[in-house]
Parts: sequence; C-alpha cells; structure tokens
Amino acid sequence: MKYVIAIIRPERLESVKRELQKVEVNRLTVSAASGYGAQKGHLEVYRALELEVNLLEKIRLDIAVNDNFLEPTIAAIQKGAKTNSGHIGDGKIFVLPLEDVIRISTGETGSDAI
Amino acid sequence: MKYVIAIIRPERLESVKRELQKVEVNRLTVSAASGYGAQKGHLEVYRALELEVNLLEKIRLDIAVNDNFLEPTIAAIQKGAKTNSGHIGDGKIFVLPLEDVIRISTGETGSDAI
Amino acid sequence: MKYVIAIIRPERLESVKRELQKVEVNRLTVSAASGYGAQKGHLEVYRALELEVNLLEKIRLDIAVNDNFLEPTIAAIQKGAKTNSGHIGDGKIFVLPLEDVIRISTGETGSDAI
Amino acid sequence: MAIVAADLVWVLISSALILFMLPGLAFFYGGMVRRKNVLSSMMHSFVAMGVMTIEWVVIGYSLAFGTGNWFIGDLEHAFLRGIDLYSVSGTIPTYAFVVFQGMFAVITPALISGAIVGRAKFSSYIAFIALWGLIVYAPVCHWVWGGGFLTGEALDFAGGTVVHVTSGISSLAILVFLGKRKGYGIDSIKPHNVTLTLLGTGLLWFGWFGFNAGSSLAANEVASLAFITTFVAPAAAGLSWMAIEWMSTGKPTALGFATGILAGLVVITPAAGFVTPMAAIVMGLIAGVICYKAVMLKGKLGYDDSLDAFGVHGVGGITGAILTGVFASVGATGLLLGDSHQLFIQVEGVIITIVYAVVCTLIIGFVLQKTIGFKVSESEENIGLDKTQHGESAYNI
Amino acid sequence: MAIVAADLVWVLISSALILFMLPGLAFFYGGMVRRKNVLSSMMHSFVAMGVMTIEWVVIGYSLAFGTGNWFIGDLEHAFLRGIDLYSVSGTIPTYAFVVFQGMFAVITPALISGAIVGRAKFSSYIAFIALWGLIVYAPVCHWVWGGGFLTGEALDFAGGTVVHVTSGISSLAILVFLGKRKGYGIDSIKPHNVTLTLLGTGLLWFGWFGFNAGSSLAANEVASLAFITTFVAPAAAGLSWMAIEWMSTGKPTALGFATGILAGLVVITPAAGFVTPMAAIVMGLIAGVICYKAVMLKGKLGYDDSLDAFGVHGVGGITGAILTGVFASVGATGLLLGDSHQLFIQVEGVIITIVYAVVCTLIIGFVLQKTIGFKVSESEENIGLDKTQHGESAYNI
Amino acid sequence: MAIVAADLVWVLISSALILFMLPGLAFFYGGMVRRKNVLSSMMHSFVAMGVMTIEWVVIGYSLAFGTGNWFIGDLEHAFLRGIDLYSVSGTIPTYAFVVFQGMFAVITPALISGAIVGRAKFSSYIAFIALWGLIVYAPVCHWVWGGGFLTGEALDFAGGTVVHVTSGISSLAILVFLGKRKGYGIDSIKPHNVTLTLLGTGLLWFGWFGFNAGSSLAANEVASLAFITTFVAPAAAGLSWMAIEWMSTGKPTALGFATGILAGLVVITPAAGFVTPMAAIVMGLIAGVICYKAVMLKGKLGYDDSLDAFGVHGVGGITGAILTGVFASVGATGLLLGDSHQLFIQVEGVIITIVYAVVCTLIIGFVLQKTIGFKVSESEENIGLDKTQHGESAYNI
Ligand SMILES: Nc1ncnc2c1ncn2[C@@H]1O[C@H](COP(=O)(O)OP(=O)(O)O)[C@@H](O)[C@H]1O
Ligand SMILES: Nc1ncnc2c1ncn2[C@@H]1O[C@H](COP(=O)(O)OP(=O)(O)O)[C@@H](O)[C@H]1O
Ligand SMILES: Nc1ncnc2c1ncn2[C@@H]1O[C@H](COP(=O)(O)OP(=O)(O)O)[C@@H](O)[C@H]1O
Repeated sequence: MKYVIAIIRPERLESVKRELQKVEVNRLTVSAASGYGAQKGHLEVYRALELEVNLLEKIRLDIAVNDNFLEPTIAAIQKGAKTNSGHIGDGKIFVLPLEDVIRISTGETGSDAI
Repeated sequence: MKYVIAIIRPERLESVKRELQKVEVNRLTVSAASGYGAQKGHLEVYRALELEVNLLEKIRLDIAVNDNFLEPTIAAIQKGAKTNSGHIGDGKIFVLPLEDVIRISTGETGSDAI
Repeated sequence: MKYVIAIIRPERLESVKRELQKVEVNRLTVSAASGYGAQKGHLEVYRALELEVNLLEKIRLDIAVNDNFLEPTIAAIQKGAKTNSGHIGDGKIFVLPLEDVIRISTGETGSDAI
Repeated sequence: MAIVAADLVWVLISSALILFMLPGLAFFYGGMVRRKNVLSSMMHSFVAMGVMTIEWVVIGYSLAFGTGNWFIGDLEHAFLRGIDLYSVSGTIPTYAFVVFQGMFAVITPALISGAIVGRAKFSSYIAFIALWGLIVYAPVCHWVWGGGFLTGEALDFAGGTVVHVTSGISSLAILVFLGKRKGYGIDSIKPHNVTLTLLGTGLLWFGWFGFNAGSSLAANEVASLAFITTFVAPAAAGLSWMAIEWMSTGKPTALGFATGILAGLVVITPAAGFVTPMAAIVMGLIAGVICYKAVMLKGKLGYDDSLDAFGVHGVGGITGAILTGVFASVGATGLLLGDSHQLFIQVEGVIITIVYAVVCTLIIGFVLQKTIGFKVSESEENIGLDKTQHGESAYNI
Repeated sequence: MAIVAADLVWVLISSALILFMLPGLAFFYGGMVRRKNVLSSMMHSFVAMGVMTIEWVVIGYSLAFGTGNWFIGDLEHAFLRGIDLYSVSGTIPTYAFVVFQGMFAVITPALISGAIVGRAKFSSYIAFIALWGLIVYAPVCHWVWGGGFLTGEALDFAGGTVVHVTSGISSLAILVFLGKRKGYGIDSIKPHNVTLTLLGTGLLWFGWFGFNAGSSLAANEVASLAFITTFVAPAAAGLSWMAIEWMSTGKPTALGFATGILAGLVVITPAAGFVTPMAAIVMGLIAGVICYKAVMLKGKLGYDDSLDAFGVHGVGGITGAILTGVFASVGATGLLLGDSHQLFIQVEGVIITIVYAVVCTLIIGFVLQKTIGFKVSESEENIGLDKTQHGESAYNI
Repeated sequence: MAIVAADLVWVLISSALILFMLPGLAFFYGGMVRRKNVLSSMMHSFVAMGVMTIEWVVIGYSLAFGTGNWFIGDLEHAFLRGIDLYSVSGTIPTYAFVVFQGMFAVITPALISGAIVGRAKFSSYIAFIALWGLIVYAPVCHWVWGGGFLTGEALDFAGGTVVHVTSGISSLAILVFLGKRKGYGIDSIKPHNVTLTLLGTGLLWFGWFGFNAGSSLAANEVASLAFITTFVAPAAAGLSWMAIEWMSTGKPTALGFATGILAGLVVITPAAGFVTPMAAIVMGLIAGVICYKAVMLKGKLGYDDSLDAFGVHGVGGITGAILTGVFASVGATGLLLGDSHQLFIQVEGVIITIVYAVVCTLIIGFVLQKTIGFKVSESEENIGLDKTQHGESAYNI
C-alpha cells in the first residue's frame, strides 16, 4: 500500500477529483496548504514596508491506495492538475510507503480498509 | 517508530484525546481537513446553480509513536472516534514507517524524542 | 529520498525559511496545525464554563529532500526554530521514507523532481 | 395632531438601527456556534427579517395595535387596511409607527434561536417563529403597549417584558422541550470565531440606541435620557461580568465582556426612560453578576441553553423588569421612591407573561413535533445544519 | 427658501447610510469570490469611494445637476464653484444635496464590479469607473433627476433606472466584452466565506433605508412610505426566492435568501415613494422569482456574470422600473389605476437608458482594451488578483 | 434656551455613530495583528467602552466641562450631580451633551492601543487608559473645549488636537517606553486578516460623520459643511496614499488605501467645519503623502509602532491642526486669508499638548511599570495574548 501526497493548485481540485473518479479512486483527504517552490512569488507591501513573499496557496491531497492503484492514481492527478502543457507551480506528487490502514467504523484493516 | 495519521469526525476530537491520554499518548498534532469517502455528501446550491458536493469536514491527527505504543494508540483512536456501533464516515487510521524524530529544543533524536 | 515533517512555532517560520535557504532548500509546503505536547496549555473559559485547553497553534512544514540534503535540512530547521537556548514547545522534526516524487508540470520523477 | 418632522426622523432612523440588530444578532450567535452550523444559526436571524416582517404588516400589527379587547387587538388593520400616507399616530405618520413596532416583532422571536441552534429543522423554525409571533408576541405586545390590560400599568419602556422576558422564557421552554445537542457536555463545543461575536456585539449596542431611545417615539428629553442609560448600563454590566469572571477563573475573556454588555442592554431596556444614569449604572452592575450566575447554572443543571438565550434574555429581562419597579424615578415612581405598588405590578406583569409564554411555547412545540417534526436527526446534527438544512457550507477553500 | 433642520438631518444621515453601503457591497461581493480575489473584489468598492467622490465634487455634480441642456449639465459648478455654506437646494444646504447625490455616483459604478471580479486589471478598473461615471452616470442622472428630458416624466424614486438599470446593463455589456474567468464552468468556483456575504447583506439593507427613504429629501410622509416599502419588499423577495429555490432544489440556502433580499431592494428602489406597502410586497414577491430565473439563465447561456450584477441589478432594475409604472398609486398613477401612459414612459426610459449605457460601456471597454489593456493575463488570473494586482493576501497564518 | 428637536436628533444619532467607531477601531486594528493577538487587540477597544464610559459620567465629564480654572474643571458634576432630565446645554439636553462628549473620551485612549498590541498586560492597559483619561484627556479637553486657556483660541473643530494629537503622541511615548515586540524586524509580522481591517475602515468612516459633522452640535449649515469635508478629505487621502505607494512599490494595496482613508479622516478632523470642500481635498492629498512618509520612517528608525497609531494619528493630527491654521476660511481665518496669528496659535496649541501628553504618559507608564508591571513576559508574548491574557482563542476548529 502507498500513501500519496499531492500538492496542487487550488483551482484544479475539481478537475483532479474528476480524473480520480474515472479511475475509481473516490476516497481522499484534502487540506489547505501554502507552498514555496520554483514558482516565483510576489512582492507584498504592508503599509509602506516591502516584503518579498513566495508563499503561494496550494491544496494538499492525501490518498491511500493499494499498490495496483498507484499508477492510475498518479496519472489521474497529473492529468487533472496540469495546466495546458504544464506550468511551473502545477505541483508535485509524493509517494510514501504505507504499512497499515484501519477503518474505524468496522475495524477492518489492510488493503480491504483503504 | 511509526507515524500514525488518523482522519476523524471533528466532533470526536475531544473523546479521542481523552482515550489517548488514558494510554499515555499526550503528544499529537491536529489539523483541519476535508474528506471524500464512502460517506455520502450533500447537494449544494449556489444561487440557483446546483453542485453535488461530497467534501465533508474532518479532523486529521498526526501522532508519532514508538512501536510498543502503536497498538494502544490505534485502539484508543478507534474507541474515541467511533460513533455508537460505528457509522460510515467515522474515519480511518493510516500507519506509516517513521525513520527518525528530532526534538528541536534539546536535539534529542530517535525514540527518546517522541 | 526522505519526507521531512517539522512542527514549529508559528512565529519562527520566517527564520526557519531563512536558514533553509542558506542550505539551498527552497521548496517546501507549509500548513497550519495545532499541537498537544509537553508545552503546558492554558485554561480557557467560555461564558462562565471552564475548559482546560492544551491545543496550541503550530506550523507544519513538509519538505521532500534527497538523502544528501537530509542532514543540512534538519540542522537548518533546528537552528531557525529554536528559541534562545531551546524551550519546550519549540517543536519536532519527523523523518519518513519517501519512495517517489513526480513533478506534475514536466512528468519528471525521482530525485530530479524534488 | 400634525406630524413633527424631528420625531419622524428620530423614529425612522431608530427603526433602521433596530433592523441592523438582526445582522448583529446573527453575528453574535453565529460566532459562538461551530463552523458547521454558522449559516444555519445566522439564517435564524435573517429569515426572521423575511417572515416576521410580512407577518407583521399582514396581520401582526393589527393584532397588537388594533382596538380589540383587553387581551388582543382585532383585524381592522390587517393588510394595513385603513392606513394611508397621511394617517398619523401620535406625532408621526402611522407608517413610521408600523415600521418601528414591526422591528420589535422581527427581532423578538429571533432571540429565541440562540436556545436551539444546531438541532432544529429549518422549516420547523420558520413555522415556530411565525406561530409564536402571532400567539405569544402579538398578545403580550397588545397587553403592555397596545391598549391591553397592562397598558399604563406595567412600566416597560422599550420591551423588557414584551421582548426579553417573552423570548428568554420561551427559550427555556423550547430548549427543555427539544433536549440537548448530541455530545453536549461530552465533546467540546467552542465558539468557532469570537471576532464574529464581537462584531455582533458592536452592531447590537449600536442598534440598541434605536431600540431604547427610539422608544420615546419623539425627539425629546426622554429620548436623551434613554440614550444615556443605554450608554452606561451595558458599560457597567460588561465591567461587572468581567470582574466576577476575572476573580473566579483568573481570566477576563472577550466573550464574557461581550456577554456582559448584552446583559446590561437587556436589563436597561424596560427602564431606559424611567431611571437616572446613576441608577442605570447600578442596574448594569447587577445585570453582569446575575446573568453570569445564571449562565453558570447551565453548567450545573446540565441543560443546553446553547447561546444563553435564557441566561441572558430571560434572566436579564426579568431582572430588568423588576429593577425598573425599584429604581424608577423619572416620570414614574419605584420602590426607592417609596412606591411598592409599582414593583408589585412589575412582578405581576412578569409572572403573567412567563406563565403565558411558557404554556403557549410548549403547545406550539408540541404541535410542531407531532406534525412536521422539530428536531433534526442525530446524523444530520452530526454533519451539521449548514449542509443538511441549507445545502451549503460557510467556508470554502 | 430657508433650510429645514429636520430635513437636513434626514438627508445627512441618509447620506452616511448610503456611504455605508460601499463596505456593504464590498463584503457582499467579497464573500462570494475565492480567497485569492477577496481584497481585489473589496477594493472595487473601496476605491470607488476615493475616485468617484473626488470626481463628483470636481466635475460630476456639475455635469449632472448644472443647468446645461436636455442631455447633460454644464460646468458652472465644477469644483463646486458658486456653492458656499449658505447655498440652498430645496430645504437643505446645497452642500448636503451635493453629498447625498454624490453617494449615488459613488455606489453605482461599484455595482458593476460584481460582473468582472477575478479578471480585470486594477488600473483599468479605475479608469473604467472614472470614465463610466462621466459618460454614462452623469448624463443619465441629468436626464432623470437633473433637469434633462426625462425629469418629471419617468418615475424613478431613488434610482431604479439611474442606478440599477445603468449599472446592471453595463455589467452585462462589459462581462460579455471581457469574457469568462479561466476555468469557469469547469473548476468549481464557490463563495469562500458566506458569512461575509451575509454581513454585506445586512449593511446593504440598513444603508438602503438612506438610499430610498432619504430620496424624499425631506422628513415627511413620503419618507415614511419609502421606508416601509423598503422594509417589506426585500422581506417578500427573500421569501419568494427562498420558496422557489426550496421547491426546485430541495434546500433553502442562506446565499439565496440574501440574494433575494437584494433583488427586493433593487426592485423597490424606483417605486419606494410611489406605491403602497401591499404593492411593495407584491413587487418583492415578483422580484425574487424573476431574479432567480435570471440568475439561472446564466447557467444555461454560459456567460460568466460572476456575482450576478446583471442578474440582480440589471434584471431587477428593469423589473422595478416597469412595475413602478404598473403599481404607482401614491402621488402618481400607474397602470392599475388606468394610466397606461406612465407605463409607456417607464418602458421608454428603460430602453433609452439600456441602449445608451450598452453603447457607451462597450466604447469605454474597447478604448481601454486598445490602450492600457483591460483583462489580466491567464497566469495572473491563476495566481489571483490579490497577489498580482495588490501585492498582498487577505489571510495570513 | 429651549431645546431644538432637530439638534437633539442630530447629536444623539451622531453619538451612536461615534460609539460604532469603537468596534470599527477594534476591527481595523484586529485585522492587522496576528491570529494569536486578535481578541486581545479587539478588547483594547471594547473594554474602553466599559471603563471610559463609566469614568466619564462619574468624574471625567465634570473635570472636562465643570467650571474649574484655566487648567481643569472641577467636581461640581461628578456623578452627573446637578444634571437632570430638563438640564440644557446650548440647544440640546445636557444628557445628550454628556453622551456626545463621552464618546470622544471613550475612543481617544483606545486609539493608543494600536501602539502597544501584542505586548501589554491587560490589567495594565486598563489602568493605563483610566489614568490617561483623567490626567491627559480631561485637562486637554478642558483647555480646548471646556473653558480652559485654549478655548476660543485654537481652532479644533472635532478633536484634531484633543483626540488625535494627544493619543498619537502618547502612542509614541508609550511604545518607546515599552520597547519592541519580540521578533520585530526579524520574524515577519503580517496582518492575519485584511478583510477585518477593511470592515473596520468602513465602520470608522461611517462613524466619523457623527464625530465631525456632529461636532457642530446643531443641525445647521456648518454640519453640512463638516459632512462634505469628511466625505472628500479621506477620499483624497486614500488616493494620494495609493498613488505614492503605487509609484514606490509598484502595487496599490488594500491596506494602504484603508490607511490613507484613515489619515484623511484624522487630518480633516480639526478643520471639518472651517474649510471649504476644495481645501479639504488638498488637506486630504497632503495627509496621504505625509502619513505614508511617517509610516515609512518606522521602518528606518526601527521603533515598533505596531499599527501606526503614531504614524497616522500623531502625525496626521499634528498636520491637521497646523493645516487648519493655513486653510481655515469659513467662520475663521487662516494663513491663506492672511491671518498668520491663527497659525501661530495652532502651533502653540499643538506644542503645549505634545509636551504635556508626553510627560504625563511617561509618568503613567513609569508608575505602572514599577507597581503592577506593564509588559507581558517573553513567553507570554510568544504564546500570544489571547491565550495568556484572556484565556481564549479567537478561532476554533
Ligand atoms: N521538495 C518539496 N518538498 C515539499 N513541498 C514541495 C517540494 N517541491 C514542491 N513542493 C510543493 O509543491 C508546490 C509546487 O511546486 P513548484 O516548485 O512551485 O512548481 P512545480 O510543481 O511545477 O515544480 C510548492 O508550492 C510546494 O508547496
Ligand atoms: N483511501 C483514503 N485515502 C485518504 N483519505 C481517506 C481514504 N479513505 C478515507 N479517507 C478519509 O477518511 C474520511 C472518512 O472516510 P469514509 O469513507 O467517509 O468513512 P469510513 O471511514 O467509515 O470508511 C474521508 O472523508 C477521508 O477524509
Ligand atoms: N509524538 C508526537 N506526534 C505528533 N506530534 C508531536 C509529537 N510530539 C510533539 N508533537 C508536536 O510538536 C509540538 C511541540 O511539541 P512539545 O512537546 O510541545 O515541545 P517540544 O517540541 O519542545 O517537545 C506539539 O504541539 C505537537 O504539535
């Protein structure tokens, strides 16, 4: 099992979700995040004081998948998150090993619980 | 060492914390999240336009534990997060391998730092 | 590759970022979190009802790094996050194994994509 | 009698101020609930601006201020029949009078919503306030202000009894009837955004100048008195709440100070034009302490007065009505000037109102329960009322 | 003629109320956009308080209310020349009249911003409202209120045509001209904070009492009538929007109710002092339904009227102007009293205004496009206008 | 002299507007601090509504407006002794006058809070404003308005010196005394929610019409003049701040525009009823630039005027007082009309006020420091004042 963390642009959430549904990945956790990356930030000014700010709003997705779902999941996220032919700032996908999953309501564990 | 991520209902946070304290797990990180899952979402309407929305508010817990604490921690979360005899939407627990921990204030590392 | 999660005091974010830049770690994801820990919480009162609350605001950093960057990254976070000679509540750093990274815009994978 | 332009301005602007209390109430309450119920809570106030406004001009005004009998008005002015551009009430156009009184009819049932947030069906809430407005508010308003049996007897400058006792005591009745929110006392239920509550407090105090000082219905000395008492009483009550809280818990909270201000506003309402500023300060100080104790009671007795509609409006309203009988000294005489009879009338008025409001509220609750249902299901409560009742969520990424 | 102190108070306080509608509009709109555009959206209203205010006293007032000809005023009062402390307009100081009328000139172009949020350059927006205020607002205001060819002909109590038709129809023109936001109809674009929109609704309704009832320019019976109609029409419209939404989608939303209230406020604006309260209720009920349908159209036709500036102000304004010709019965006679001529004039006024506003708006848009550019780049739209246009972000950890 | 009803309405409604500035200030400041200090910052304004209100009616009013001597009033009206329902001041009931003046006494010390957010103990803050109100505000108010040695000499229409110079310069004194916030200049300290600050700006401007135009204390031409100058000056100042910021940094921020508006409001305060609208525009344009420069200074000199209480109120207040001596032309003559003497008096008034306020503020600060302490500990500052001072947090999940 894998634990996939994807950082995407906020406005691509819906299209990523749509792509994920096509490959039958319907369970995921979404949270707000901010990111520093290759994407250039912007100058911010607070009352006559300048600050260079590079922190941009992002959406973070956490998706636990069984191994055979990993490829399609990654492909779906890529498809949904990419703007046109790909721009800096489109985001990244991280794949971490996942040792166990427990479904709280039923107590199921392992791949069945995902 | 393990890194436990649990997704629970917002309103169960207090009772999960209480159960965790009973097994002497007192350190954890909480964050807001939203989840898509088996739990059915709701129709939302914005000014005469309908949207089907399945994103429900959740709480995410991150808990780093030593191996011998894993079982009690999972059991405590389950106990605290389960509504009555268990309902869809009660949440999930993910167990990831954790390679190292560093306590910033003291510089301690490994199991001692957890 | 490693996936580093650091929990720090909100007000240390800027100085941590500054230290990270010095070691050429410029990409990271930031999110808001709350933490229970060794740091003592405070009594809160809501309209004549007392609640003991230990949940304190924290910032969570997620940083994916190549193995050779791990040490400097940890050192930089420690340096930036530590208040004076170190106080309870300064936070923790967790190191998780990272199996793969995919850059959405280009499709690059592995260490190149970090 | 001809209209007086300055009075007209005073009453109209006061009316606008009172309408502004509805968003104030929405924010005051909305900040205290959890994120998942904030729109539901705010809609309790907003929808009252729709439902009660229309009910008032269609029938409520006539029931409250129509000639009628000792108990209730009649239908002579239903649909504002018989009123036109040139109709006059006192020194102002009747339209202005209808509006001003209408604002009270709009806000009073909305106050009750604080007792039932997070667990009432929206449709039933609408039915409840509509019925309550006709069955409880209109008659009590008629009794005290519209020519009924308490008119000219009980002192109620701006609605201590008519507004706060009725709504506060009905809150208690309906919350006992409905039962607690799920997880009350087990899971923590903290205000999701105290800044919203502070905003609401600001709007409420601002609007309350219209509520109280506008109740003189004329731009005169009494309006000035009612204004200064509405200035000092909440200030005093905020301070006394803060003091007792600081001493008991070690911390003076913002939410507590705001609640104290509200308690002071409630207490001074019936007395605003009848007491001196110094008496108003004393009443405010008392209000802060008594309402603090009343709210603590909730913790002890274990009922779920979610936003303290009873603790503040009920207890504060009763306290105010009685203290008016004690401190009245301007254009009326209270106990301190040796008139125990007035105090007696005040108590009598309060008791009759309490009994009447409790009985009617329970009947309305019971009928709604048996017909369209009142409480949402446990699972709906779990998910939150914004999603289940309104199909939306307040905050989106 | 001497000044009347009560009229002066009424007009000044009404002016303050109208200025307060600008933050109201900022919050109404700001809550509906995404987090990354909230300051940009709010600044559309705030900057109008800067730009339009100065433009008004420098030249706008004179163009609108200077003698001039049938089409436009002249420059006799540019820089308020010829006006001093003791100048009088009607029964109030001219300074008060300038202020009151200025508030309308400030808010009208700001209404248009709802059509173009999230995609207009800030500099171009400023140029747009400044030009639009001179080329569209000042003349139309002159036509209807300032001595132009519709003065004394068309009924427009507080700006149904002058304010809402002009801004609403210009919204449609400019949004078609500018094109959609990126991702419109693909990515979901949800309001980031509905509580802000509710706050805005409260501020707008409160301020609208100054807008409508203040338009009597005197503290008299007509002010009271305009006040009560501004009380009941939005209430009715909120309810009818809610009802139709509840029936169609199964859920009564807070955002829908708020939009209904706004629709009711818009519709009653031209009629406020000309119709009875009961007619106002009927107009409100119609407004809720018609604007609901108009907003749905957007979904069907696929244009991006982001915050429904056209759906509510345009359609609501036209509906109101026409219904005024139907229901007018106080100090004017509408169709229901057998006067079809008035209705004809209303329609005529609306059509002329529509044609004029659309043509001018498109020309302004075209000229700006060709000179300084109007729309931000796709990448700026992506990142959000708060960061790209204003160099800041609304919310920081 | 008899009361004039329209004047009474004007003064009362103006008083309500000024009270509404307190939540305005709370939000203006509250949006600019970090999340952990927002309630603490807001409570600075709210608690002033408690403490200063009671202090005013108990003793402050008498010290400021009692007969007394050239320096201070006396205790003849302590506890409002000698004032009853029918007491008259000018053309309004004395109660109304007490209320109106009380609003100024409430808001003035609250302005100082912007200089010390995030580091003052709540108990010490309360002691500070209570003492400052007696030792600084009451005497200076007596000098300028209450019969003291500047009364009838210095021009101060609505409190440029009495309100803004005193509070602004005391801000500077106390912030230098207290020292910086931990991490100032190292860690970034960004506004946690700019929409709150915009809301505050809207409330402040709205309320300021009461503050300035209400200061005519009568519904007359001067009120209209003060109203229109309070309309155009902040508009101009917002624009000039925006222009200079846009040119220097490339971005026109919302926070900057809001700050410019505030600077314009401050600058026009002493001049509101003495200058023409065109002069008000010029004063506003100057205010935006000067206050922008003053705020930049902070970055250069490295002191921690957290929310620019000195940069805006101090510098703006001084600028306004002096420019009043330059531009005065209505009912007074300034430099431009050839009267250099008035300018001299203005400068003199400002200097005396500055010296007096600085000395007293430092003494109060010193005494508090030595007795109950003033600053929180470093660890409390770290955790945030909401938790450590008030035992609560503004936002909860
Ligand atoms: N090494 C990393 N560790 C953690 N987060 C990262 C890392 N690299 C990128 N991110 C996250 O992904 C977001 C997008 O990355 P960025 O470099 O801007 O563009 P791209 O994804 O096209 O490389 C960043 O804002 C950040 O939140
Ligand atoms: N495979 C998954 N990956 C990531 N998050 C998940 C996954 N499955 C469930 N979740 C999270 O857990 C929450 C609860 O899951 P859900 O399927 O609704 O109920 P249950 O936990 O009873 O299966 C979801 O809203 C989502 O946030
Ligand atoms: N075992 C853990 N699992 C998850 N989060 C932890 C753990 N230990 C600490 N944290 C996080 O780190 C924060 C700081 O920890 P704390 O114990 O207060 O101080 P210190 O970092 O000095 O030990 C906590 O508030 C919590 O968010």
